[in-house]
Amino acid sequence: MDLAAIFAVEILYALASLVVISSGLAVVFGMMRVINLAHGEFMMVGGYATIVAVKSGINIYIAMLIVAPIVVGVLGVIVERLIIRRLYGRLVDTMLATWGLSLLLIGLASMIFGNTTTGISPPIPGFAIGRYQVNGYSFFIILAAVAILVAMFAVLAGTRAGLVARGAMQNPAMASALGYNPERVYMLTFFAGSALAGLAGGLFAPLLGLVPTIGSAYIAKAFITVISGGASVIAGLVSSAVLFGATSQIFTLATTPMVGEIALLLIAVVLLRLLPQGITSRFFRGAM
Amino acid sequence: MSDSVVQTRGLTMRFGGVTAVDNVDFSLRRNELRCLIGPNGAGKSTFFKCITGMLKATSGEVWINGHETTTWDPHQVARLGVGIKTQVPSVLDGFTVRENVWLAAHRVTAADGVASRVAEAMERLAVSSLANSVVGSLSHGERQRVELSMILASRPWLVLLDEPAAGLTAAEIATLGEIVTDISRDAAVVIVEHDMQFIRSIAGLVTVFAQGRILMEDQVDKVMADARVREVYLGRKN
Amino acid sequence: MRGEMRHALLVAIVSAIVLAVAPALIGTYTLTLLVIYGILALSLGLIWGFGGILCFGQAAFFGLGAYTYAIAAINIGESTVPFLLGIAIPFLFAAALGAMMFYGRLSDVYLGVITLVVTLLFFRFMNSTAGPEYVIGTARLGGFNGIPGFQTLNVPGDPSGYIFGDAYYYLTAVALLIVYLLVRWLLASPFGRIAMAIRENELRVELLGYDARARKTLLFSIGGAIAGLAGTLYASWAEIVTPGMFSLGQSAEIIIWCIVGGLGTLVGPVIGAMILAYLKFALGQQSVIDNTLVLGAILILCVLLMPRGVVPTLGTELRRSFQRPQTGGTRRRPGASPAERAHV
Amino acid sequence: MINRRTFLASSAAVAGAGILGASAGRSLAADPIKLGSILDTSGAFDAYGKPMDMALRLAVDEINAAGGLLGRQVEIVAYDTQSDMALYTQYGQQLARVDKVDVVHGGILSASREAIRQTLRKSGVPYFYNVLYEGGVCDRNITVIGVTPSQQVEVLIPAAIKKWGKKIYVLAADYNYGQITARWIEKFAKDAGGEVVQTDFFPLDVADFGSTIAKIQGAAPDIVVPALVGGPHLSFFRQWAAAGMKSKIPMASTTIGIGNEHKVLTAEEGDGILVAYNYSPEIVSPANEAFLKAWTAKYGNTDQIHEIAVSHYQGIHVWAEAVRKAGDVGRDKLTGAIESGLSFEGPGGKVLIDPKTHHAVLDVHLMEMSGQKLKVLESFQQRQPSDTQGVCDLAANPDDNTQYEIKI
Repeated sequence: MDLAAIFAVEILYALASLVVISSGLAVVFGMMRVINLAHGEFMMVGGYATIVAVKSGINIYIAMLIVAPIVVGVLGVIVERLIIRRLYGRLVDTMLATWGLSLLLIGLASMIFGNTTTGISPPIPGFAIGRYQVNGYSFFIILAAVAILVAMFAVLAGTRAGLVARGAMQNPAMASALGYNPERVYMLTFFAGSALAGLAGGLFAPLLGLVPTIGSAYIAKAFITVISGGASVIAGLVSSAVLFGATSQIFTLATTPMVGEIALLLIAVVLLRLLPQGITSRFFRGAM
Repeated sequence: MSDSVVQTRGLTMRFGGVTAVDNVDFSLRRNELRCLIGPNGAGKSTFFKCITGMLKATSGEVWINGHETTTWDPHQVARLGVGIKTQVPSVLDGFTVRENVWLAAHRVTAADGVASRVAEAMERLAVSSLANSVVGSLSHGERQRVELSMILASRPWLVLLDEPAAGLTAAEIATLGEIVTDISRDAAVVIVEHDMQFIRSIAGLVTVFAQGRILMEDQVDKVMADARVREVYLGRKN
Repeated sequence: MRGEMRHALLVAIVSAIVLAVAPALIGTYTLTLLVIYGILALSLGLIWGFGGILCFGQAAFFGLGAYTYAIAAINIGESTVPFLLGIAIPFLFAAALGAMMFYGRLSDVYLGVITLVVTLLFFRFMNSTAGPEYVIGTARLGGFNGIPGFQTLNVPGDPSGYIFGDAYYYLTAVALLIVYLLVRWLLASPFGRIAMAIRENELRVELLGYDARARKTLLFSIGGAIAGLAGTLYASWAEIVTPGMFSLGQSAEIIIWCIVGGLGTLVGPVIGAMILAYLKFALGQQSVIDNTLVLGAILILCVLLMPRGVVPTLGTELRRSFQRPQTGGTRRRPGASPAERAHV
Repeated sequence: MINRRTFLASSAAVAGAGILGASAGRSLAADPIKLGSILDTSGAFDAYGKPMDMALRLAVDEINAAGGLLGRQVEIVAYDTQSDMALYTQYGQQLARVDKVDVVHGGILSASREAIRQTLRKSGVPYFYNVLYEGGVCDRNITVIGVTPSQQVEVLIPAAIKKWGKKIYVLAADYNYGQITARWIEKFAKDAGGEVVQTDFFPLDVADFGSTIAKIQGAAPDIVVPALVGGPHLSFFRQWAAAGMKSKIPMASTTIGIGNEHKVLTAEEGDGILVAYNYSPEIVSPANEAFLKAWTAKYGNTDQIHEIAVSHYQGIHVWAEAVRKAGDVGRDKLTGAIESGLSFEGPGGKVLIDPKTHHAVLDVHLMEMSGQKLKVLESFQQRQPSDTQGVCDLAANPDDNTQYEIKI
């Protein structure tokens, strides 16, 4: 029974971590039709920002939740101004440019940090459920995932900025006719997406052995989750995170991590074959 | 019944909660020229797409020349000898006019006859002088003619045209009328159209769509005079 | 059409001369790899540049060709059958995958994701085959470490007549030229015309009665076979095949070669592949600056400054500088029609 | 082409290289001896490769400062394989055919070794592979300086069982090294009266071990033995500590620390993990003191030193010993010297080459991670590479050229 509880926590944690990893990519893809292949490296930068901040005496929560998103958000704005802005509407070119960016960031990080950076430990101790220990920090990740989804929903549905953002994405001409500058909207959206990537990096920093190449462990998963979700940012993210997270984790628990990964990939193939525009093209249509 | 080349039985197309085409029975005789009219959203374009295979009907049947084509794809429908023109000119912008027409002629002609077929089709639509121009650089009217020329080159016995007059000048519409009359000499033609002037100029039988159903079917003058048609169609169109 | 083939022959002859002279500058061993990568780039250049199919998983066919060759060579010994299998299996696999995707009407980015995921599947699977239970015939799959020690390419019928060194270089160079001419011929044929037409406007081509799905599947399979050939040649060159051939990085590199070289041309991707692969090789001989960083910067700059790629950009520049004003007026847009594309 | 032949200030004139092997010995005494190096100093595996490159340059400096070998300076021809297996094949050929080096040191992962081993064998260039690996390579052209499973696991597992109990849960990287090491763990556990209750294999890019930690608790072992490799796998140790498992189930690892992982983990996360290697900077011996001093003088601090950097350093000195003893750099005489009971006193203790397997007999130290350091608990002198010895006898079969998968 206790073991079942532990397994349930792990499955929930798997869903939550997919949401955390993919949210930044989902915002940028859903709103701007831009696929940021440097997303994993943005997370990596967020991780290093957190570690450096903690090492210099900043409280770990401030480092994870504020410093990392801001650092990566600013990085995102710079990238948007210098690169992405020139490539709007050219999906493939943006993918290639951001892939180049990911290599560049890996190179920079290895030159700056080298390969041995002492990480930080999670600020929440593990605790026991019956006879079993569980990672207290898992609950923090689950909470963070819920908070991210709620915040995304609140911003998109409840604020003027969110409304303008959605409007500008669907019809840039109309947004500018209403007096909003679509360029600024894109820039802010990319900032938000990057900040979410930074937040994800910060949140996972205490769980990882951080090395400059860590981003590649995440990008494929995030990419598949977002694309399979389809056009609706939040509904797509949640539905595919639930599907993939639960599948891969159940297979991992029942067999091995390799089978879990292969199950995830196979499901993605079948899913995209059946729903070629992603989950939200068939279900939850019109949702956000 | 037996001389119908296009027939639908109870054809219905729903998108989510909206029924765009509602239980339509339609029939077209060999070598007939028929216009489909109706206000925006009447379902005539959806109906057109169901016949051409671009959409698969929710229920009902489509028969073309004795084949049930309800679930067929556009290329299978085309292979029956059906020439199809879409609403927006669907041409190959990066190719020259000759290459466009060649593509149409190639499928239905033996290799040695292709060149003369291409030349003939371009001649009939008066695009021969543009043969080596890239289609993307042509005017809207010229592109419409290129598309019609492609349809002719594939030598169809049934031609389906979706709003061929859209965006054309008055002079171009007059020419188009002549072209359609010319085509209808050896093929059945179905035209979805808004432009009443144009429909008058080619005359023939008219089917009026409203709210996904066939409102009436008659000669063009009778349709024009009908009060119900005026209400649903002309009334809204001023 | 005849003019295009004449042009293609001219390109082939010039390339043949360049390939024959190249060993004076670069070791044939490295050159062989550059040529193999050229063939690989050509395979994606064909299906992407001319068929409009963005495949994120061209590495899957490359790796599959190499693994097929290695496994068959261990089991059979003599290399002729393995060599043919190394082309046939990727062809069949691409046909199955292509049919699944195109008959499902998958488009653009979703197609990219499926091919990517399939490649990842191969990568994951091959990486996890280190255990002794993963055996095909007498060949252990070997997991991450791959399969070493198989029979390399030999003169057909003579298992001890290994083709290696300079001879192997000339063999691959000839293979590249043959593939180039065959692809050129294919593109000039009605099949090629229609394939390009599908890329331009799939609906129109369907409305003319052509089955776009079947044709795309066939084109995709041909691309798979060419990538498989590249993999087969690679296996014989490296004398080891590893799951790294299926990696995301390998797939991305092929795409980059095409972009840097120039999409919509055949020579472009080949040249892109050769330049970048040589650059990577050259960068490994210095340690002043991190190599990953340099490659990343090059990629970004290429996308921003030369979005059409090196070869078309150079082509346009050259044409502009040689073109006299009076001949310029009536010509059609450069690089626009298939006839025009055939010039590069 | 950028070339790095001129790394040593002393190598003034680079003459057009002599022909391979023996004939090189006949060329002018002023000609430098060429040492080819092939390592991943960028990309995913550079945590291993960069310190190895530093160790190589230190060792060659020392050799040259002592007057070189046979009156000739040693010159490094180095290539960065960027963690790309295709580049190993390419540079391997480059070293053998174009640069015509006298010896090659390098290769990190087993796949990279296999990518160049045959090329070097065919071209007659002696090859030194100086990395801890799964064992079993049997080839007279190669000399292996790294620790093999029998040397390491035979020390580690019985000690862990004695200390903590009989039930073992193994987590291994899913490739040859992990697969083979897992089998050795099983064998030595059985020999020591223990039992492996479960073995899980992990693809190299798995970074999330939450489910594994839950499963381990379900199995309730006495000891967890991670044989995990690379950056992503390092996350296991962090997540293990985060779940509060460190105080519940102790760990003994065959891999952690090789790439300085104990410095990436915090002291709280790492403390108490049992390992067994040939080297720790904490070893007290004149050779190690001298080594640490030289390293500090060249690089400022000793932070980068790790197990396989020292292996690499020892490998280069063993080769230098062999050249001195043979009086020649050519393969035939060199191999003779290698098979003559050659030894070198290195920072990790005495390195003696076993003539039958070309593997090293080494000291192995049982260590415990403590405060981001490797604290030596017990030293085991001169452990034989008995795994490879069981399958390989180059004296009897000099033409052998296989990597044996050792039946256990």
